[in-house]
Formats: sequence, structure tokens, C-alpha cells
Amino acid sequence: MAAEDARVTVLLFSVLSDRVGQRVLNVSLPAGATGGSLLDTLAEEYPALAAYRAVIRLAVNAEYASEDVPLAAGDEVALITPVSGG
Amino acid sequence: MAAEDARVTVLLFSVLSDRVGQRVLNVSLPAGATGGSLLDTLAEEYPALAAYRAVIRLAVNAEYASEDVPLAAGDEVALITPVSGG
Amino acid sequence: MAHAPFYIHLTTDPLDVGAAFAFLQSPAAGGIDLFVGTTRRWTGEEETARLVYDAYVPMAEREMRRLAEDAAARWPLEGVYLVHRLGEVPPAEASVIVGVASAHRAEAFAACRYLIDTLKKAVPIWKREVYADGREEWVEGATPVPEGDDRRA
Amino acid sequence: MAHAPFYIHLTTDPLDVGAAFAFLQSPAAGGIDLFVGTTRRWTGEEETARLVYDAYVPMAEREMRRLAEDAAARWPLEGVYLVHRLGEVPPAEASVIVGVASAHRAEAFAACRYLIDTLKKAVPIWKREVYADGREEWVEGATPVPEGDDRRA
Repeated sequence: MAAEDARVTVLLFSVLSDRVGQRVLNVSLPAGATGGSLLDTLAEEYPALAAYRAVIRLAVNAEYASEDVPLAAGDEVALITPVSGG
Repeated sequence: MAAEDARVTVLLFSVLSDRVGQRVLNVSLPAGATGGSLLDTLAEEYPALAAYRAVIRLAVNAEYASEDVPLAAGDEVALITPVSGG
Repeated sequence: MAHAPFYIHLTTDPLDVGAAFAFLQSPAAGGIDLFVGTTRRWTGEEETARLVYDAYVPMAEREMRRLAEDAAARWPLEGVYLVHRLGEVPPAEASVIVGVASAHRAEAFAACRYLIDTLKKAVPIWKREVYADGREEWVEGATPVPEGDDRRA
Repeated sequence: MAHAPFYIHLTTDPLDVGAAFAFLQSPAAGGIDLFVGTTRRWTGEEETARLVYDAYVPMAEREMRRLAEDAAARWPLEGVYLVHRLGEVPPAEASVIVGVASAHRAEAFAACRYLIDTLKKAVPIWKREVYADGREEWVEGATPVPEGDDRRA
């Protein structure tokens, strides 16, 4: 791992965790990574995620965030597909 | 009591029963009496009722009725002041 | 439906919100709205010690049943629960429970709101405020509108 | 107020509507509205055996608290109770309770409706339908709208 790499935790729920078969991914990101670049990386590695890319909203450390959010080591990034509570 | 007289039961609630001091009145009515003529009779006998005459609605045998409702022996007539349940 | 769709009652006992929900539970329902009216201690600077309710009981129950039928004719309902307490109701305790079950929440909310609004206008029940300083007065209420008139409006 | 004004919780246990009412009781309240979402067995010809709820728990609780704060800023409320069940919820059982206490009923109804509508759009909770014939699917939901965006709308 390069010194500039940052490890983030990616949380999957609902249909995404079913499709990927995991609820937690540990991902190493290059310096300057954003939420959007993380989604691009994940969509390449997990084709199941690519199909949902357009409807995924990001949350970083349990707060909704836009795709240009910069990511730092230790961040917890959740991939939120359309919610259906209630 | 003349043969044409009809006895009805008049029910009072809330402020009317407080003012009159009774919850039930037994009233003898002449033939052809209506709800309105009953109210006139009662207003003469019980000045406390006269003050509420304008806001009293009648119910005969537990159904709302207009003042021209004809009354018959055995009817139960309730004097309904503005309601405040809930 | 496993149980009767309407529960209409007047009682001097404390009301039970859990029982209201249990009555309304149904596999056909997706949303249940329960409105509970409670005695409020303060109205501006006036302190209420308790409310005391009087009713023309058989007519009130009949009118409440009519309201339930009317609501069920207006909205697709799976159950209606209408219970009013009589006698003394201390602060924070429930005087009325209006509960409605429907497949969807919009109908449950609309019917519940309609029922409490109409109950307050049409059902022969009266409340007396007993204030903390000992004064008492019957609450000036709504001129009763028979629910049938409402229907024609 | 005798108790904290907000109760926010996620749980796999059955929900208790009586406890929700007890939490919201207050001498400052005149009206309490409780909305309870329940599992509906039938949607058209589809028979649901149960719903199964997943959530991003810490974020969901944080968003629910934010919704409660937002509602309390919009309406004069005396208490907010927001509890969502997770895991399996069989037909007729409660998946969510939204309860609001206010001095008057109009505010209680408005805030309760706002809270359930916004919860369904903004809180990271998902439901899976398990049908009687064994098929399962995650329910296509609302694209999450952060409650902060709602506030600016």
C-alpha cells in the first residue's frame, strides 16, 4: 500500500448486500479520492453495484454527502439505495 | 289530565341540568304539541332554560329533530346545548 | 376480518390505547391512526384541575356509530374504534380515543381527523372545566350539527 | 416536562403502542396522534408472508432524531416518539410507531403526518417482501432525500 493510500470502510445494505454477498467492504483509495471515485472503483470491481450506481446516495460517517465529498482514512461510507422504511 | 294530553320525558344535561337542578322532567302536553311548543312551555316554567332557548337543539327518542317535530305520548325529548366532547 | 370492524363505547374507566390498537390490528391494514384527546392542565394562565364529562349516553353511542359508518362509507377502512370517557378525567389522562385502520396511511389519517372533528360537533357529550382555584364551568361548545346534515353539505 | 421530549429507537422486539402513549402523556398535551404502520397481507393478488427490515442503524437513529427536531421546530410539540422495528414483521404486526403530543390536535395530526412521510423518504431503512409463495424482493423505495434538503425546499 502506498503511503498516500487511505483505507475506508464501505457499508452495504438491502439489495446491495444481497447482490454483493457482503455487508462490509474494506477499500483502499488513492490520495484525492472522493465519494464519486469510490463508486467508480466499486462499480468496476462489483458489476452488481454498477446497475444501482444511478440511484445510490452516499453517506459518510452516517451523514448524507454528495459525490464530490473528499474521503479520508477511516471514513465509513454507506451506499444508500432508495429507502423503504415505514 | 285531559284525554288528549300526552306525557313526555324531557332530559336535561350539562349546564341545563345544573341550572334547573334536575336531569329528568315529566311534562304533560296538549294534543298537537311540537318540539317548539314544548320548548316554549318549558321556557315559561324554567327561566333558566329561557336563556338557552336559542342554542338548544332537540333530540326525540335519541335522534336530532327540528322544532316542528310532532310529539307523542312516551316520547323522550332531550335538550341538547352546544356539545363539547373530545 | 377476524373481529367486528367497529368498537363504539362510553365508559367511566380509564381508556386503554394498547387495547384500541389491538382491536384495530388486521392483516388487511397497512396504517392505523390513533388520536387520543387528553386533559391539558394549562390554557393560557388558567390551570385546569380536571375535566368532567356528561353525555346523553344512548344517543351519543348511536351518533358515534353513525359517524363510524359514515367514515367507512367515505374511505376504505378496515376498522374504527371510538371510545369516550365520562365523569372525571385528570390532567394527562385520555378523554377520547379515535382509531382507524386502513390499507394505506392517507386514508387512515383523513378518516381519523374527520371522526374527531365531527365527534366534537355532533355527539351529545359535554365537558365541564374544574379549575385549580375551585371555579367550574361548562365549556361553550359547538352547536350540534347532526352528522346527517354534514353528509348533505 | 416530566420526561425527555423525544424517544427514538430501533429494535427487533415487537412494538408497544401503549408504551408509546404513556411516553407522550403530558399535562401540557391536549392531543396525541399515533400512527402505526403494520404489515399488510394482501397487495392486490399478492400475498405477503412477512416483511423483513434492514437498516443502517446509527445513521437511521440520527436521521430520526433530526426529523423529530425538525418537527418540533415547525410545530409546538410536547413530545415525539419514533420507533421502527427491524428484522421480521408478520402480518398485522407493527413495523413503525410515530407519535406526537401537542396542546392542540391540528398540530399533532400535521406533525405526525409529516414525520411518517419524511421518515419513509429520508431514513436509511429498507423492507423486503417475503411472499407466501416463497419469492422475496426488496421494495423499490424513495430516493433518499436528506431531511436537510427538505428543510431548504
